[in-house]
Amino acid sequence: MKHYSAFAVAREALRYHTGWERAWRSPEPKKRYDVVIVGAGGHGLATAYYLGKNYGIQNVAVIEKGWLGGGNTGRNTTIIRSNYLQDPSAAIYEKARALYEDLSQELNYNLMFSPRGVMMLAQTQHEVRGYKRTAHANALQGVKTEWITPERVKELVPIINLHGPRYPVLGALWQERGGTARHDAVAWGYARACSNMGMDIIQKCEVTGVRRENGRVTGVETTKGAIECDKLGIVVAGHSGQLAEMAGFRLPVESLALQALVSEPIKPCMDVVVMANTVHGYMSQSDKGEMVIGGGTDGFNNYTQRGSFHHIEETVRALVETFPMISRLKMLRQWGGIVDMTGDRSPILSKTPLQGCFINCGWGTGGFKSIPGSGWGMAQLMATGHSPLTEAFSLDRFKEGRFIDESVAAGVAH
Amino acid sequence: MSTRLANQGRLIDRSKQVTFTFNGKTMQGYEGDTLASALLANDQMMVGRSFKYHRPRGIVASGAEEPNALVGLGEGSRFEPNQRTTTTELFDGLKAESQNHWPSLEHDIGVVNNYVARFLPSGFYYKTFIHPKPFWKHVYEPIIRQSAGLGKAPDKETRDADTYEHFYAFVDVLVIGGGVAGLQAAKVAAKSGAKVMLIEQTAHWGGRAPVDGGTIDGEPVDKFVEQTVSELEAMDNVTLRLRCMGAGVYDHGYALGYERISDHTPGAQGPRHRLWRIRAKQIVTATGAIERPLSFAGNDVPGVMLASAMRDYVVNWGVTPGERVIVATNNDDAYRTAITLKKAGVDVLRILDARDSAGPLADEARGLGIRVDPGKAIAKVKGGKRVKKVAICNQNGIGGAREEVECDAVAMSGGWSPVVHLWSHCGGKLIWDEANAHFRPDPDRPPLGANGEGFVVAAGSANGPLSLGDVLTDAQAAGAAAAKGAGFKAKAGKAPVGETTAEAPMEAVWLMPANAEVQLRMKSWLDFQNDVKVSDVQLAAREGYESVEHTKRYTTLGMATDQGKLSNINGLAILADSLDAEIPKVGTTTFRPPYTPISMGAIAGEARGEVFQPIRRTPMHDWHDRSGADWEPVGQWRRPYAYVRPGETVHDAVNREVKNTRENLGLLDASTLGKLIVKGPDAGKFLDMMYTNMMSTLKVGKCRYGLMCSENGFLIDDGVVARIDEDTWLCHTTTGGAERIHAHMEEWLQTEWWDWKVYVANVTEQYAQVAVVGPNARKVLEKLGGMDVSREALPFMEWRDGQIGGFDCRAYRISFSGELSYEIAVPASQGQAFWDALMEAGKEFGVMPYGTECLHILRAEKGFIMIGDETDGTVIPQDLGLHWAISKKKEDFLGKRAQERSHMTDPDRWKLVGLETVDGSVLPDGAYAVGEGVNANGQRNMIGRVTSTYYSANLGRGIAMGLVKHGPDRMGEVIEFPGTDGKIYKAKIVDPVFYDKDGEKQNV
Amino acid sequence: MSEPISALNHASYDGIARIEECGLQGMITLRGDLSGKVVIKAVKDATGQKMPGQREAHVDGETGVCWMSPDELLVLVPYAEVEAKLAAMKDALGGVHALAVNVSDARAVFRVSGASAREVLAKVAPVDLSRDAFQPGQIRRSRLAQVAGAFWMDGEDDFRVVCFRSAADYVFKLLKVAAQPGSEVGVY
Amino acid sequence: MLILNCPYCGVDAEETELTAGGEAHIKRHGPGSSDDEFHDYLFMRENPKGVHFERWRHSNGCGKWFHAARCTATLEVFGTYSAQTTEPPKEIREAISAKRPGWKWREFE
Repeated sequence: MKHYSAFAVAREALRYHTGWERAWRSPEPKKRYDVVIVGAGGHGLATAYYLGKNYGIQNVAVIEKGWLGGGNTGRNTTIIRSNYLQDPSAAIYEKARALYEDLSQELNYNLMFSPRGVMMLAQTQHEVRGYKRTAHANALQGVKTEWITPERVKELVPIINLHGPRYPVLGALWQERGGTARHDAVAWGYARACSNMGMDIIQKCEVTGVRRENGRVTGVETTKGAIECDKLGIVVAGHSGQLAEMAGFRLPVESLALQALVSEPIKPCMDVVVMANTVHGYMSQSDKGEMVIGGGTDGFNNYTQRGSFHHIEETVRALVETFPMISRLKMLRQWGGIVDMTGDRSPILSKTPLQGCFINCGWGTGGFKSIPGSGWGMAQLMATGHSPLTEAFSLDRFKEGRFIDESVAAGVAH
Repeated sequence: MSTRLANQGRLIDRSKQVTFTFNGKTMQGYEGDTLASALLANDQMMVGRSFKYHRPRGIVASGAEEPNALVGLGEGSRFEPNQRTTTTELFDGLKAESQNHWPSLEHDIGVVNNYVARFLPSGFYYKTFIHPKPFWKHVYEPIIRQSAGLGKAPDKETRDADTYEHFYAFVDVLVIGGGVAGLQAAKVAAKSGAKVMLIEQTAHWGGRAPVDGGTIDGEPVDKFVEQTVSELEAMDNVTLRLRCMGAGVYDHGYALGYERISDHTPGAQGPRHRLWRIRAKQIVTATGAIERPLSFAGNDVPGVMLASAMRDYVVNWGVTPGERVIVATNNDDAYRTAITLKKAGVDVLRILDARDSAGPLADEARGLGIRVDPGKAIAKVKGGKRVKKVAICNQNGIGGAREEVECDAVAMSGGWSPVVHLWSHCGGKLIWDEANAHFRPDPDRPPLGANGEGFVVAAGSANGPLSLGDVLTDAQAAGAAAAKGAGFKAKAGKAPVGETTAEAPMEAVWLMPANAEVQLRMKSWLDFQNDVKVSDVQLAAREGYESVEHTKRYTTLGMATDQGKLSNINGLAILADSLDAEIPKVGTTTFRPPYTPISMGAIAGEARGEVFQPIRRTPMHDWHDRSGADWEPVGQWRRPYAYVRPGETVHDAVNREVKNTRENLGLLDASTLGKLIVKGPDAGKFLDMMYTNMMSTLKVGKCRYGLMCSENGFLIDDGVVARIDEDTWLCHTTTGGAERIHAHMEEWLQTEWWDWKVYVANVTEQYAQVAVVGPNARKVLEKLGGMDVSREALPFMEWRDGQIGGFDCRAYRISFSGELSYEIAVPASQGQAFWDALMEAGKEFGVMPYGTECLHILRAEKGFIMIGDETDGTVIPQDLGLHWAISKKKEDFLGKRAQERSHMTDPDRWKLVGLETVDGSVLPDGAYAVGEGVNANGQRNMIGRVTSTYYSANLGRGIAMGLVKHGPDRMGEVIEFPGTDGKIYKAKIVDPVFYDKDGEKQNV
Repeated sequence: MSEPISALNHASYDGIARIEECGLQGMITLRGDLSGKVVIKAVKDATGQKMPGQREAHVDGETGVCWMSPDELLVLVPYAEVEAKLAAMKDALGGVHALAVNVSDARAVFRVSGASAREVLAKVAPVDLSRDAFQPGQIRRSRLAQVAGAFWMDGEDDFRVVCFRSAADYVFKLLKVAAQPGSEVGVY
Repeated sequence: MLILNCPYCGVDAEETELTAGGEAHIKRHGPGSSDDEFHDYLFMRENPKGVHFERWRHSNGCGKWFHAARCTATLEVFGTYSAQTTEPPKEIREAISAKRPGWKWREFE
């Protein structure tokens, strides 16, 4: 694999960039792999990567129905934060955030991880108490966050309106090392690294069935033929229900449309990520200059990757009120993704009733920020049968009533 | 140079001169000009800088597809970045400034990127800026952010001076696009009796057909347009809107119309934009087609323009972009531009036709003395800030053997692509049309509506046909199909006959010359705004970014503010060629709304300022406001947090209220608490399911505190229930709980126990409710006179109807403070008068109103839980020591089964206790108690947390409640709460009742 | 007893339509079997009106009856008479399973009138307010931007709009914005 | 932006008048049910890409709950019907069969 650097770019420039090789190979599937991962999104690729890197398991195929990184990895608002309330969430999101810090260097692919800071505004007394609680929990969880005053909020976000007629800003929970990264690059960087380890990333290959013998997984049927494997990881977000059905079990998840939008690009005016949960909106500015805005989920099952426009309206009016100067900016593009939601809106990273088959789903709106941590934990679970990172996220927690509910912290889990 | 012609200009009024400024320079235009046409008339060829390389850019198009000519428009509270000059109507006093340069448009430091462009190919940033790590955030990224970003950000304190609104419209057929196809389709549909709405994004009907020429039923196109518009205007079932763009098509026939009401008359009365939310049974997309650029080196130099745009500028606005023009084309239509220019007196030096032969239009051109060169191509356009000359080569070649011709403008035409955006937004599929080398709507795979049938019909050139005759025939059919789809009988009728000069077939030309060498490909632009060139797409393909989505994202092709209207198909073709695949196999990227960017203000609509979100008000709201209320939002309500007197801090006020209520008399506006009437023969049985306690056994005249759980076991609400008569109960809910709990009850009644005879009504707002609290509570009520409120006549936890002070009321003897307390409900329309009466009568008893913080402290002193503080959606009543409120007798209630699950009965669950700091200080909000060691993820083990914490002025110390592991078994133990301030707070576990443990004060 | 005061005490605004708070209106929510003879008679006795069908409003001035759902009516009587009418109604309903409660003070009522009245409402409610779709005699429960509301027409260009009392201030301000000068849409 | 016809008040209500209420025809399991039954009752949901039965409330309208049969892949609506039913009525099932021959949802087809 050709090392990426400014020197390499300069060298290639002299021959008009004709010497670059493929970022990842495009192989036909082999008959058998030790591990097959279904889903070449961020989570699937990261799982494969850490299987190889941490456990030396490199005979791995990652199978993708469409194009790699084409699901929610490439459709989210790129926010990275770990200021979660509950221990298991804080653990996996902080693991992810910490891995993001060095991932560009590790993968030799610039993911543009930018710890520009993430701020969650408190606009009611209830939210103030909730975020102070989170700050206390975070301190004990090893997650660096702090409660900041309205004055500090204004310093960090000059365009904010602290004194809206409806909800004043009473302070915020601030995670200085939260931020954003280039979403596509995360998938591409992992894919390049996986391919370089000899793993096969097989795109445009749809899984049509799961082969089973004596309660154990033995392989998958695909549109490119049958592929045998010892272990199977299902990492397909919104389509988890379909895959689980093929594997003979059911999942407590529902698939909903989640929307986002960007404005036209303008010169830098907001350096941090701001989330305003009382009024339901969040916004950051990308390196291109677009204001990147997240909307809400529809309340009904939906596989169309299109959401309802009134969610866009609700989000935009909240943000126009919070950041009045955006009123005369224009929405450039809106889009939707399919997110899979569980009963407690926290993910499932778990063994399944089918031996050798593992599931990673239910990330809801938290998928992108967790990619490295999720991959790390999932790889550990698949390789060793146990991971402290994933333990609490098991499939059986719903039966026991052992929920991981993040909505309690007044924050919604974006 | 570009200049105003002495003739032509069908859209301008030369008698009305308009003055405007560009980059501070005063210029003149005419009414009817667009900003683009006016800039060209003033020889302003260069109007901006590109996104990445900061290359000089000029106007390339004449409509919504313009990628280059974006400006900052207006100033102050009406400043708007990234405004497209081609769709901006000129008005007197308009102020525009160009974008993305420093210090000026002519001299831009950022252009250094252009000189090193070779080192900045697509995706270079993924391969570089990796080391050293901190440099990305602190060095590289800030530079990239600053150099990207296009338009200027409005000032941070800007408040938009304009208003916006929404409008709901319901029609049978919505026709989007007011060109000849849209007009004809609308007419056909309207004649069937269908209710039709026709919207057009520009200020004029007719689209581009009047510019292109030809006749309809033997008359000039303009005449057809005029006639059809007046016919439509005369029909009652037709609504016509100009300046209203079809922005998006959504599921179930929902479409957005973006009406720019006063962009051309800033400051006019009324809203600036109106966002139409249109429900249509059928939608006709008559959105026309967009001409494609040709990919040759230097195709981005100011002065290179789409051939059709150049024609528009001459015919519509009487402006020519150049005096010596070269035309490059792969089709006959561009000859019309050459002919138009020539007839307007402009020198047309050459027509370079990549094909070997052309149709009759070529003969006409030759007849006018224009030199036509078949098989020729542009090798390169030379010039920096404007076109200087063109190097000509053979189309079949690598670009050698050039002849150079001096000129000042180039018209290019690579063929036409139907505008399929609105067809595609909601899932309409496309097919590849080999003859015209474009994607067009696949009539067999339209977007599907609520009934599973297609609800969008494309019409005219948006559907593929390009000649006037075919366009009208197609529109006729589309109008009829839409009417039929909407349930009307449309008469087939004969389409008007459109006649234009016949055209020879076009030939796809994706690169000019066909085998251009790499140095040329690196200068052949696909996406003008985002600086994506042919070589970039080829690089992406080489590196394995083979999916069209990968290519788009890797190169940023089509991701600029024009969303690839000019670049998508050209880029796609280059990608297909690089992959040696057929274009339809490569597919398109997804078309997403809006068609062109729409203002955030329009999306937000009226919801700003005072009506951003509703603020619910009690009958005494204004009194509170006048009396120093420091407001606290609680749900949609606002409640006074405390009443702050002059000279007091909020904290002082709270302490004063707390002491006064315990010592004298306090009044609380409790109107926000929910009140639900539950009535019927099965009401008792129903409430026994709703509440954890037994409500069916409550005696008439009495009250009982009740807990509600979700089916998942967690506490969701609490409140006092009163039994009104044999089959009627009144249930109090928390503030903001009324609608939620009402809905919760209705859900169970309608969807589970629909055979139970129970009716529920929400009567929350019928009453103003006042809590009269404190040792003097009875005295003030007795002074007002009326109902007997003595201990005997109205004992604790009972209620009575009667009169107090002449007010009809219902008095509840309940207490959330531990004091002698009455909650008195009077009709809302007399709430203020009753409050006034209490304040007046209470003067001698030391009456003071108190707010929510005092309420919280009083209840915390008594160890009463608060929904939302002690509970957070993960707490069950058993955690809070509320076993006494959970019926053991009942077989079933909502949440009962859930509370039997293993984790719910786990003895290690955290339980409610009181917490007293060792030093009397106040525990921090939300602090956690720590145990020994760390867990498997390295996190400190936690053993509890603070749920409520206050300074109690009555006790002179901090008091708190919290949930602690094995808490009730650890009374007296001191545990540690690390604060975020670095301090460790030590607190003793105590009983949660801090004040009047025996409850003597409330029961006097 | 003091003088009862409605939510906005007759506030009014003149824009492209006239918006005025109507003051207090006697209102009774009646839930029961709407096909039952007892209920039909009780309604007739209280209002003189016959039982409305689905989404019908039989209203004459301060008296009338509106269909709210298959088992709910909104009965209108003059404010001063509401207690007496309610008592009579409860008496009449004695034997059947029904619920009648006074909600007069829980609501606010507005009149929106003038040539642009339909357009003003069509800016805030997702309802087809064209003449052929909505006419006097009908009632529509929907939302007014962000709060629940209901409206019927007393005559052409003359709406009565009901919302919760606590939302009266919001609804009034909302209607004022919708009726601002220069905001005629020109379709109805 | 869905439109569903409320079978109670007859209004073609747009989504902003409605509140989605999740899967329809779920049988309640209370005290006495097994852990599995209770778990499935609360959390296990059909999540089909295709025909689905669900609950809606006409919350900004007549306030009634009703059921809808809808396709989650195309958003086509096959019909709406009373919430006071324990299974999809015959005419709704037939309407679906006409459009989606061979459909299946739980035990219904």
